[in-house]
Amino acid sequence: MIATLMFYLLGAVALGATVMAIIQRNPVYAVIYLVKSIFSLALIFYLLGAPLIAALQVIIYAGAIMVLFLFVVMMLEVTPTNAATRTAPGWFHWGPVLLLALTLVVLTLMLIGLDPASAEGVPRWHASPRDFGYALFKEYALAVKIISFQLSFAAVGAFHVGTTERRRARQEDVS
Amino acid sequence: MTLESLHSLLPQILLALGSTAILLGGAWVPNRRLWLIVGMLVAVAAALVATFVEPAQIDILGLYTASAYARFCTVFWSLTVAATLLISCRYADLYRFGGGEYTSLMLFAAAGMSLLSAATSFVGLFLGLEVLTLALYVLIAFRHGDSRGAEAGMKYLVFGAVATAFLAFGIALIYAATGTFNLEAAAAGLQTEEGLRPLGLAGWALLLVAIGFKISLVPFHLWTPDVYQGAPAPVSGLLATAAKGAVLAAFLPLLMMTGEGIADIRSVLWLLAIVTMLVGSFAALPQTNIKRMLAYSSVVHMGYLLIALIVAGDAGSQALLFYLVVYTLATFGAFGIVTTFADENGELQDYEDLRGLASLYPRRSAMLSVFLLSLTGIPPLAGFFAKFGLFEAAFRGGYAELAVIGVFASIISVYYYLRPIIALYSPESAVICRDVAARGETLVLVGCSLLILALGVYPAPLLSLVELVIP
Amino acid sequence: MATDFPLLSLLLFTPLAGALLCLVAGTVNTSNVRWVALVTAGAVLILSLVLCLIQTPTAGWLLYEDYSWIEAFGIRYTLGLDGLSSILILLTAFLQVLAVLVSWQQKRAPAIFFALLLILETAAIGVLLALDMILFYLFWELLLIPMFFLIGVWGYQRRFYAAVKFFLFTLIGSLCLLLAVISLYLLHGDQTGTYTFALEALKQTELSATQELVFFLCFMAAFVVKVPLFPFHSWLPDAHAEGPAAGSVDLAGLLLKTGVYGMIRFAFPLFPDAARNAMPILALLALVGLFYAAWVAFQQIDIKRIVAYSSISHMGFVILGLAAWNQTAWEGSVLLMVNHAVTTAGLFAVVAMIQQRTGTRNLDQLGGLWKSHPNMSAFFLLFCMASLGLPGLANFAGEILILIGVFAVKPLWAIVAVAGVLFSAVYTLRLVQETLWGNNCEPHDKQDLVSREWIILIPLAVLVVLLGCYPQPVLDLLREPVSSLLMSGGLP
Amino acid sequence: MDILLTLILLLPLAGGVINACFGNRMPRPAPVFIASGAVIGSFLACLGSFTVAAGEGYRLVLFTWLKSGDFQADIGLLYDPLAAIMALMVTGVASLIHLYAAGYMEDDPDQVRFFALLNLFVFAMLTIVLADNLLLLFLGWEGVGFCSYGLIGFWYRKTENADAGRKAFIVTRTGDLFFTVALLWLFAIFGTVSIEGINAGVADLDLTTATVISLLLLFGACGKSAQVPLMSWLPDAMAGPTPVSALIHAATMVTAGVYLLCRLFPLVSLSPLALAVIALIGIATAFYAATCALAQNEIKRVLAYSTMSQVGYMFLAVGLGSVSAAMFHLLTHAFFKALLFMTAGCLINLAGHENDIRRMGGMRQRSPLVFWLFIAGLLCLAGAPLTSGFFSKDLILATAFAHGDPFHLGLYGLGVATAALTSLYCFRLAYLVFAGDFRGEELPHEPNSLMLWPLYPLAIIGLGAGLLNLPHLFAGGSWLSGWLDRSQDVLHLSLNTEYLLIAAAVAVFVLGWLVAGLRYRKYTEHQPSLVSRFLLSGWRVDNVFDVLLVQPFRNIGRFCSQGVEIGLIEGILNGAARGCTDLGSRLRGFADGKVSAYLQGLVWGFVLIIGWFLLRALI
Amino acid sequence: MIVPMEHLLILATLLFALGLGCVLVRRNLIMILIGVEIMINSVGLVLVGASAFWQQVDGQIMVLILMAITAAEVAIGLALVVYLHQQKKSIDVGIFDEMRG
Repeated sequence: MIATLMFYLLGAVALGATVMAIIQRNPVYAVIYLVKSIFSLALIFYLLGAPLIAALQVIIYAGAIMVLFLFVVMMLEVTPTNAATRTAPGWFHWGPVLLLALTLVVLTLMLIGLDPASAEGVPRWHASPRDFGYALFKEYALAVKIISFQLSFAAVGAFHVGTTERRRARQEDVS
Repeated sequence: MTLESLHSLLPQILLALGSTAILLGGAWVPNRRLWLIVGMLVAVAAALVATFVEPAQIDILGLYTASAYARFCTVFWSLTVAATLLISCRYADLYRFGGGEYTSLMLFAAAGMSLLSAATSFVGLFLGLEVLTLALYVLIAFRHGDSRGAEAGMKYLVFGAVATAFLAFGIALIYAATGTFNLEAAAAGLQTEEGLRPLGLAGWALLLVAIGFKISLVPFHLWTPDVYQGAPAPVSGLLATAAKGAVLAAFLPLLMMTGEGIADIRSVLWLLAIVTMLVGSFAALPQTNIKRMLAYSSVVHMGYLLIALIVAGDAGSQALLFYLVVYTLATFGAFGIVTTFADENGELQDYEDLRGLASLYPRRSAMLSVFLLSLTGIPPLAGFFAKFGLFEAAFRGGYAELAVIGVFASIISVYYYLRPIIALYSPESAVICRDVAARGETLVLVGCSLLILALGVYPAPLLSLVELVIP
Repeated sequence: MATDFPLLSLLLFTPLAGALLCLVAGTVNTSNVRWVALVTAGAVLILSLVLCLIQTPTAGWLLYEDYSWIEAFGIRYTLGLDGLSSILILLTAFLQVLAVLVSWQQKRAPAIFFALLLILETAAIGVLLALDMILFYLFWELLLIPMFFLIGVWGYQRRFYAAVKFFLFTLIGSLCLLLAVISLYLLHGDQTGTYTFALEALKQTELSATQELVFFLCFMAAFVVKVPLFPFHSWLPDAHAEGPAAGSVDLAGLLLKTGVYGMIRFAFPLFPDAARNAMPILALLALVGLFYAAWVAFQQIDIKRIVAYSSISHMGFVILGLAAWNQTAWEGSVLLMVNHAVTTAGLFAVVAMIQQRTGTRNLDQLGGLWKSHPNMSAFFLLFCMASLGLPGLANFAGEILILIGVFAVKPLWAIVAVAGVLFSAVYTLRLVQETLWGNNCEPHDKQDLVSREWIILIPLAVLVVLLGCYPQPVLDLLREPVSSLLMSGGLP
Repeated sequence: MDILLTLILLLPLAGGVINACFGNRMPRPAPVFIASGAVIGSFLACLGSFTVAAGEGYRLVLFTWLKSGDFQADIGLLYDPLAAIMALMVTGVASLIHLYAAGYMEDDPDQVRFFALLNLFVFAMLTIVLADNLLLLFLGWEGVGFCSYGLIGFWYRKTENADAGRKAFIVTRTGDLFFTVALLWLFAIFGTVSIEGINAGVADLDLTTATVISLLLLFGACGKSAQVPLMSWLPDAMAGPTPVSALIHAATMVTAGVYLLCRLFPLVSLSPLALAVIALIGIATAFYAATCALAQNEIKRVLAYSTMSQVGYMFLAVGLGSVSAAMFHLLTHAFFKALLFMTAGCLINLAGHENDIRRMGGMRQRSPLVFWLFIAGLLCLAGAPLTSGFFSKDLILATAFAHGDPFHLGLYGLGVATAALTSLYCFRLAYLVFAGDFRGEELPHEPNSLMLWPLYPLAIIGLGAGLLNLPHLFAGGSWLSGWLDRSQDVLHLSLNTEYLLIAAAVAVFVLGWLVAGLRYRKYTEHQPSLVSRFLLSGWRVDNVFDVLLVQPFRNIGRFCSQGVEIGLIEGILNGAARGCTDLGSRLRGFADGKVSAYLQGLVWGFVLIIGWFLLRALI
Repeated sequence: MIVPMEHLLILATLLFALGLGCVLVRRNLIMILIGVEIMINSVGLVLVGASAFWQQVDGQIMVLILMAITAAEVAIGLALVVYLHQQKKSIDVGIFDEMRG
């Protein structure tokens, strides 16, 4: 029952955070809101019997992808520069953030105290890391290989696209 | 993951490893020509392997298949990529492409395409498609400092990302509805009259949006002309041919099935085919840029191919594969001609720039005419038998209305295909001195046009080959 | 005559080989190309002449070839030659020699130009020989490409418009044909189990009345546009006016004929009942076209357009003959077709010469050419007179046979058509009047005919007179084929 | 004999073709020799074979021209008495005219073309005469039309001449339409176009058909013979050189219509109604043309109208059922009218190439010889007693009178009135040309001897041709009627009646002379009255035709080319094309380069698919 | 299952729609990419839910694959953003309309 309640709460948090992310003019805020949404989704994953995915969600999405976004946003300085947004944000801005953050923290703490195996209403089935790893490297080994290629080529592509003219010219001189 | 499965995936592995090797080699030896040629050889080798090495097992880990059909696709996409590499030699020199990167991305795309059309599961499909798309993101914007290329890359990226999201959501919904990623099982699961069926259908709708984007069906086609125009001509050629063909080929086995679920999908495809053929034809009419025109033309041809896809069965798939090959030859050739006309000032795209080129370059102009007329479907070029087979299949399958609309679209197509031809052959010449075509380019183009002519006169070999491989 | 030697294929592919040779020769020396073309065209002429001469007027195929081609679709390579096709092939070959000669001075890309002319010849011969529907369709469409380029590349100011119009019109018709052929093929296959495109087999297909009508209309769509019958003629004046001289000669001499040939060889025998029912409509259109084209021709000021409209008018006559559906009228129709081809070819040839000398085709700027170019003008007058149906010259023989045949069936049609003859006199005489007579033109080139032009015009003139005074050899050749075609269509 | 017969046709044809093809390459007099030689040769051949024609005649088939199904038309000759006498006349007159033309056209640079056409004309005319079937006859029929076209517009540098030629061609062709329809109909009925075959089979023909066919033939004949209502081309045709007027528009071609009707007389005579119409048209034309001739100012136009009028008499004769009368008048008329025209040519030369009789006068002083020749012709035309014209015209009028019923008596009355008018305009012409002093300014241009001496035989024959069919009253044996095997045409009237008729004829002749003498002996310049302007313009027939036919034709033509062709057909095509491109541009507008718009397209597509699924689920 | 599948799907669909809305409405290229991330997150939710529903591990593996692919895509995408920004000094997609028609 608690888990079910938590699901709806977390869903509401995720939706709220997402809405906030979307309506932000400043991408930095948007990214932060999105991280919040990702956290709540990770919790839902956990509730649905996917602890590993929940962890990876936090690590990869929040930890890698969103940071990358933040990095680019900062680098390009695309934050709006008009006076209205530069002034210190008031309660109107901070309120939702805090509220959502607070809810998340509470829910996380609750989850930590909850044993999924024994809690009422939580399914007995959940993917243990062993099952997961077994399937991943046995059945889906090929997919893993392909993904590895994919990631390396993404790196190459990003490198190629991001190379500046100056560096390219230097390369040309060499060839 | 066993040795057998690796053995069965030898062509793809060859492509992927070759691509990696060239990437690494390219960093050390910055010789552009060398790597392009090596890349081409790798692609050809993959094609040869796919042709002659019998796979140890047909089903590969439930993700891919090594059936005759899949191997045929592998051969064909590999050869297309090989031709693209060959035709890019001069072009890459002209715009100082990084030889290693370009080649490796091309080969990687080839691997993606071959995986895509060999997929038997949504996971495999998704992976193949993403491999292909990722390579294309970079390839489209490959020309540095070219604002159009960048814009094209951006448009493709945004669309591609959204389409990926749609695809993934669709796959997820179908999985939710059927509990399997296996293509056939998923489609079969749809047929049962369950509460989850609407879910599956919604998934298919999302999936179709993604496919519609990939093969640019109306109304998901809007990116096509912009991207083709901005991308380097050889890449546009690849985009218009193999990249689309691979997606279509991946869905052919699915459509071969019968049943209510598939019937629903068929009916959507029916609608999309009609809209695509008509809108594409009309939108192509006012174009004055050959790459944009070819883009719309590819839209229309995808509409034609949908007819074959809908008909499915033996007749439909035979027609589809034949059409695909012929269409690929002609469209690739046309983009190839555009490639050969590129110089330091950029590519020749506007009809105004094409004016009177025939007097300077009679052979290339003649070949472009052959390609465009084949696309129109005029005998004795291969395009005629392709369309003939298509319409015949449509009639056989009871889709006469599609055939009639197809005929209508090809009548309209006459106008936009003939315009560049007439521009080429107009007496007053645009006073631009273009480079002579490189040997590689000539080889590919002559090969394409000879094949088109030969298949136009005697299509029997290809027809029997296609008959052999259809799933 | 049963020989194993593929004589028909030889006939068919000689021009194609010549075309390739032209392209090859063109890379070496462009001035040799025309000789290659001439020799090829001449060889085809001789070959077709021999084919005409060796045959006795009997029923059935004189020569027949049949090979497997595309098994997957049941398409075969079937050729057959009878009197009807041999006459038209001879005509084609003859006109093609003239077309080469007419464009002797071609400066722009002569290699391609002559190659296209020869490809056109192959296509035309193919259309006249093919007995497999798809083979026929193949050649039928192949006619378009060379013609399109001849108009679109070597034409005058509005050539793109004209070429595309030509292409679109004919393509729309042909695609209807293709659709009908495919569905007929499937229908026949479903009925008998053998999927084939062979004409003789398809004739056996059982069709309901509606099916037959739809198929017939689709077939006719292709043929009627090519003929062209009013109101589907709009492409012809433009194509003629904007096309080069050789293009016009071929258009009038080859292309228009294929339409009528298609009707009598394919459309009528395949769907006899529908055809018979449609005859009054066909006749009505033919008659309207006959007058309408004459009226429009009367208002034109471009010589080529006048001749083009006169073609429409005459082809209306031909169609009227077909609509009568009897031996005399059909023989007359084919004869008129041949005669019209010769006459119109002559007219276009002279018009080209006039344009070359005066730099204009505008009637307002022409006049009094007899003074400066009496010989050329004499030929022009001769062809004009033949065109207006002066007895003793070519067109009359065909027209009178048609009239006789038609009168036997529907006297009213014949009477109305007779009036059309007067109309043709009106515009033709206006044409003659404003080019040859009067006094208001100063051509910049005073040279009367040069020897090449003599060579072009003399055979035409001789033929015009010969076909007018002694058309019997042609009629003899036509008798059996026409009567067997009529039989298969069911004589009334 | 076959060879001789063939030569009759072949010689002029060969002469024409040789001149047409090689004439310009030969030295100067050669074409003239060839042309004249050919015609004279043909004449001799006619003479030589004349006897063969007696009785049933002689048939000769050279080769089959057209054979298809049941239809067959040969190149075949039917040399019967009618044809023989006609051929003899044609070749004879043509020979003389060729000789005359040799002089007349001596200095013309385009001589060769002239003689080629003239020879071809003779060939075509002989084809009409000799053809054994209607189709071949039609060949000649159209052939003379073409040659006449070429010869009227011979001096093509003047547009009016060419226009006149065109008008002649088109108007006669209008008549030919009816002829063609008659031909088709006859074939449909009889299964043959052979003249003998048709004439042999007419007995079974029902009356209505016979009437309609006869009327069709009549209209065909009207066109060629310039009868009402297709007559307006003949006066304009005088634009051609004078020998042409003499040969084509006086002696031969215009009489072809009469000849045709005579040739098919068994058919025509079946229907009384048709005969009556023929007679009516004949007399109407005769009267109409005579009135017009009264007011003409150009010498050749006067003669042209007189020709029309005389041919009208011939039609009247056919309408009365008397072939021999028609042929008799045809022959005599051919001689004296040829004479008149050729002399007129001399006069024009003498007047310094002046056509207008108001600017002539006193020509007698310039050349008495020409004066006498011209008067000889005029006397024949006016029907002076004992001249050939007197006999032939009298025969026609007497035949009319002999019928006795009121209709025919009316015809007779009109005929006599016309004769009076004929006499009047003849002498008006004579007085205006010869009396008084020369009113023009130009110096005379002497005709050379070659132009003069063919006139003598013509004058003699013209005056004496009455002997051919001299009625028994004058101790003649009506040879022509006998030769044509038309004994029923010989009149057997009481002597009193005959004298009365002759007296009437003489009276009107004298009356005409007197009036003319009173009115025109002294030339006075005066404004033409309204009536004379009306007559001068030929009763304004040209205007009527212009309003009734030419303008509507042009207007329909304009409607077709501007309205239908450009407006409707092109309009529809262009509209469709524009519709397509507009649609294309609109669709193109969706691709406005903005990614967000593209994405919206994607979403709409998604909505479409979902909607489609829902639709299918609901239905 | 802790909740009915339907509720889970509704949540996912709402998230997906929000992401799509973001993609459609925002003109900032980065925001568009963020929108795509939202959409992909919702996909993860469905997959995990379905995985639980069918009691299979495949769905979760698919989520992992999805993450990796997304990471790759984002890497390229952001590189392209940087590249575009270098060229036009802006990442507003509205100004990239050089090619149209």
